[in-house]
Amino acid sequence: MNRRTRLWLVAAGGGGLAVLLVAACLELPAFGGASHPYGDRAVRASLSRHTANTIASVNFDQRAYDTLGEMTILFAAVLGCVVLLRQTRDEHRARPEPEEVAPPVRRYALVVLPVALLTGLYVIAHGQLSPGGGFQGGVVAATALHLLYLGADYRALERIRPVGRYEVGDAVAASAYVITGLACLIGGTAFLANTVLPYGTFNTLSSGGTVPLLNAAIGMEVACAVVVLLARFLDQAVEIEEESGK
Amino acid sequence: MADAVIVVALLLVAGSATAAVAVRDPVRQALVLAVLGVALAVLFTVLQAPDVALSQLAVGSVLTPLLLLLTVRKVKRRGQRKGREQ
Amino acid sequence: MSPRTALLALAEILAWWAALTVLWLVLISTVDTLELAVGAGAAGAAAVAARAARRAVSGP
Amino acid sequence: MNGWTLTAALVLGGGVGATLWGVATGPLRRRVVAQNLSTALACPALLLLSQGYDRPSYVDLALVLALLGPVGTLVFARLLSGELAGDPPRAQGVTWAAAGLGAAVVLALCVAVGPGRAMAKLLVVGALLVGGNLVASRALSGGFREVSRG
Repeated sequence: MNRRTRLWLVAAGGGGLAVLLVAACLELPAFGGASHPYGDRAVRASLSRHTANTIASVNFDQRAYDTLGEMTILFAAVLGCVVLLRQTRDEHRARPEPEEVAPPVRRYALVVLPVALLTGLYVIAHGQLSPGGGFQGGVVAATALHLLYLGADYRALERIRPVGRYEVGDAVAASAYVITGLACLIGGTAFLANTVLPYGTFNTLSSGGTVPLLNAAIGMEVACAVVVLLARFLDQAVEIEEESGK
Repeated sequence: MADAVIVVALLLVAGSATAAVAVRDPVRQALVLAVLGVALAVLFTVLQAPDVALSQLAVGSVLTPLLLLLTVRKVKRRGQRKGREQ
Repeated sequence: MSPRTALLALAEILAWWAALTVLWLVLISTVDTLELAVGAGAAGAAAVAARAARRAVSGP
Repeated sequence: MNGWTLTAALVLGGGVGATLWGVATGPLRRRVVAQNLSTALACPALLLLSQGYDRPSYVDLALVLALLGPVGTLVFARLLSGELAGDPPRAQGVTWAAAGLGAAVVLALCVAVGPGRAMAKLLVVGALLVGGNLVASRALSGGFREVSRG
């Protein structure tokens, strides 16, 4: 197939897609209307279970099974990354060289690291009350640890980051989600059904039944997964070198 | 007039997304992508979706640039090594 | 570890813990017992991380 | 639409729009400065939106951006230190202007919410924002010595 034919093919496909999209958009409900059938039902369900943040209720209660799937996708993606980016036989590790960092930047990293870690934990713990939740907080907490690479050097990060333990933590958190689901099945009505725990007082940390537990599991899973993922990328970019002559 | 801030956020997203496609060098693309992440977060906020905005901020501000730049560094190092051996 | 270094380590962690607990109290909107307990725990974890990071950069 | 959201729209359109132009064109040293400024300006805008919509929990967004925005700039400063060493960015003026805008927005919001826990939270966000962006700007202009790897 020559270049001209390929271009025509792309133009035909793109044109068809554009026509369909425009046709679909013309039939959409108007922007910012007052009728929200799904939203009204989701809010009602979340309020009946004392969950202040409706999004958390949708993610970890009404559609908790979806979140299990999403967590599995992240888990599988990180697993694939670990396998693909492992150190192969024709590669060796070079010791990373220390980096000279300006003192203000280093001090900033050392001060902001615990603050960012605490903020990540805060976002995880208040997932059912305010915007945020396990995923967002987990990413913030994992990012906080990598300030040590940015503000110092890779050797400093390696001293406080035993990757093996984070891999175990990732698996433990993923299992914790499934085990909570099974507990709901045994003690309640169905897999991941939020009927086991009391719903608590509205707008407090213990409200929402199993939502805070699932939030915490996801937070730990995401934080560990991001740390492991970045560890593989950092290893490749900083330490692992191909043997010369290959 | 009431939706001025929504229009501004939409224009910022459209502009930065177009720029992210138009810029060709991966390093500069990562910079535009970081700005696109911030613009998207603002758009989600003005559309009253703070949870999605928080996800976008968490992932787009540090994680994506770091993964991209580490990959660029790895590829460049391999290129340098190949260049030295030839 | 001599008693002196142990005491210094404890002081460093306690100082971070106190500062981070205050920060947690600033971040939250309503205070109750559970909130305080979770905040103290999270601040403790972050304080240990702060000391570990400081030691990783500048030695013990 | 009230004064807060209108100001946010102005900051977004004028400030972040300008940084978008800066990040998409020109030499690398201008682009990294523009990236730093984009977070330094978007964070006050998020604070203004939180006040404009009267949703105190939206301050969490600004808090996360004030923490992670400068860290994102540190990523670029760290991993592009080689490219930036020969041609370091000089942007004292605009950096301080953005820091001043952030401080002014935080102070205005503090006056609006009155003393209390919410005000302390705003001050924390403001301190992280201004301090973080000044440090990130410092890191861009020679915060990292060029090394072969590390």
